[in-house]
Amino acid sequence: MDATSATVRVRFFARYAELVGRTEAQVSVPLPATVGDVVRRVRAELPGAGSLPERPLAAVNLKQTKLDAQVEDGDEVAFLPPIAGG
Amino acid sequence: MDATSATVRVRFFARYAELVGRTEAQVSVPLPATVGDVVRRVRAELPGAGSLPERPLAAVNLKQTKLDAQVEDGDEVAFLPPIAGG
Amino acid sequence: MTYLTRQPVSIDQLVADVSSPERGGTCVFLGTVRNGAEERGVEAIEYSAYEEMVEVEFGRLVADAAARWPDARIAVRHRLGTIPAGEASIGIAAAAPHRAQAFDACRFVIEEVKRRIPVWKKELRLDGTEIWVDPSGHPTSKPSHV
Amino acid sequence: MTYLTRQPVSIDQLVADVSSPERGGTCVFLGTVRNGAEERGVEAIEYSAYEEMVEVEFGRLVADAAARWPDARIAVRHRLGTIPAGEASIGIAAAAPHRAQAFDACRFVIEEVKRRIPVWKKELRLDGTEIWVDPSGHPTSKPSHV
Repeated sequence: MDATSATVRVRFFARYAELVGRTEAQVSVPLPATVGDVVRRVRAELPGAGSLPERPLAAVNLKQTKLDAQVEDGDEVAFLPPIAGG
Repeated sequence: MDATSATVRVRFFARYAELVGRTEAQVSVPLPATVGDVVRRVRAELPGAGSLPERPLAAVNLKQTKLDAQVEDGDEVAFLPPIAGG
Repeated sequence: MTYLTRQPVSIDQLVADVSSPERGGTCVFLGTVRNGAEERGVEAIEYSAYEEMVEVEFGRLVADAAARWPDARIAVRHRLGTIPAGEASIGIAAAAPHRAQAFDACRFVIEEVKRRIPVWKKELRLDGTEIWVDPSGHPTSKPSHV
Repeated sequence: MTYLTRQPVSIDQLVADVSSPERGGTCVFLGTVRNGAEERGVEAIEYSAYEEMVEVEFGRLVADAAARWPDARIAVRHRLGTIPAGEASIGIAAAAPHRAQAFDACRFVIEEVKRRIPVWKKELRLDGTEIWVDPSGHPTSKPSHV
């Protein structure tokens, strides 16, 4: 990894974790990068991740964000299925 | 008491019971009679009752009623201070 | 069912009275004796009632709520006697399949209680005075002479 | 404070967390696992969460409520794990000087939970199937393959 790329920790929950068959992964993306770039990388790279939505609900560092938000090296990017709490 | 008059049980609560110095009384009114007639009789007859309102909230036989409702012999007529429950 | 008690109001009992697996939302309201900045020294409130009428009027009120929210189940208990500041004078539980019904039915019951259940309260203050509370929530100017 | 638990939700604890003599109205909401006519055989629901995010998001949510109702105090607990039908998955208590604030704050919290707290549920049915619940309240067609 060099200064022009970011390595992010990716997390999957609930049905998405079942689809991908794992709860987390690491991916690298060239900088500057958005959450959407991470999503595309994940869907292309990880087995089973092609069945994830193209525009999932996402959080970066424990906060919901839009897909055009920037990511930095070391960020945690989470793919959130439709929220069903309460 | 004859068939042309009604004897009703009158009940006082909370501040009204304090004003009148009792929690119940009996009064007779000539028939036909309304709750308002009972109120007037009570205010005129019972010591301390003159300080009750002329148009109190009233109930007949456990149900709130207007002052022009009819009363019958044997009814229970209650003088209710402004309700403050809950 | 009796709607009046002289014991502390049990939330657990109220919730148990309305709970069932068909009803996914339960709303509880507790009204407690307040002693805040507005009250200045309320130690307790003495609650009294036209008890026979309270029982039948609560029956009518719960029936009215059942007519508006047929899938809801409602339990309510009003405490009488001397209730110290901070303790509950009334507890209401409404359970329904969906939460909006539970909230609305619970709110309806407390609003109707304030309007039609014949209960009265007298504030017992730290300075020894006793004041009847009028429905606007403010004490009457006339001190009690019990 | 931690907002998550794997134990049954204690209403008494939530109420104790928000009670005070200044706050005369307390509204509690309990969301319970439902098994009614619409559900057809839900034995339990398995709740999972993005736990670290739930904790910070609940903190933000409670702060948002405190900004809107400065005199209210709010407590909330969400249960995770396998919760049998009829038991509570979430409990919220809101106490305030006046009842309207308590009702409104409590309602606000549950509506916001549904919108922004990352929790998911899978129905465990009597027939052995397991179905993820989507936010509209209806199960997805795809059975789980855990």
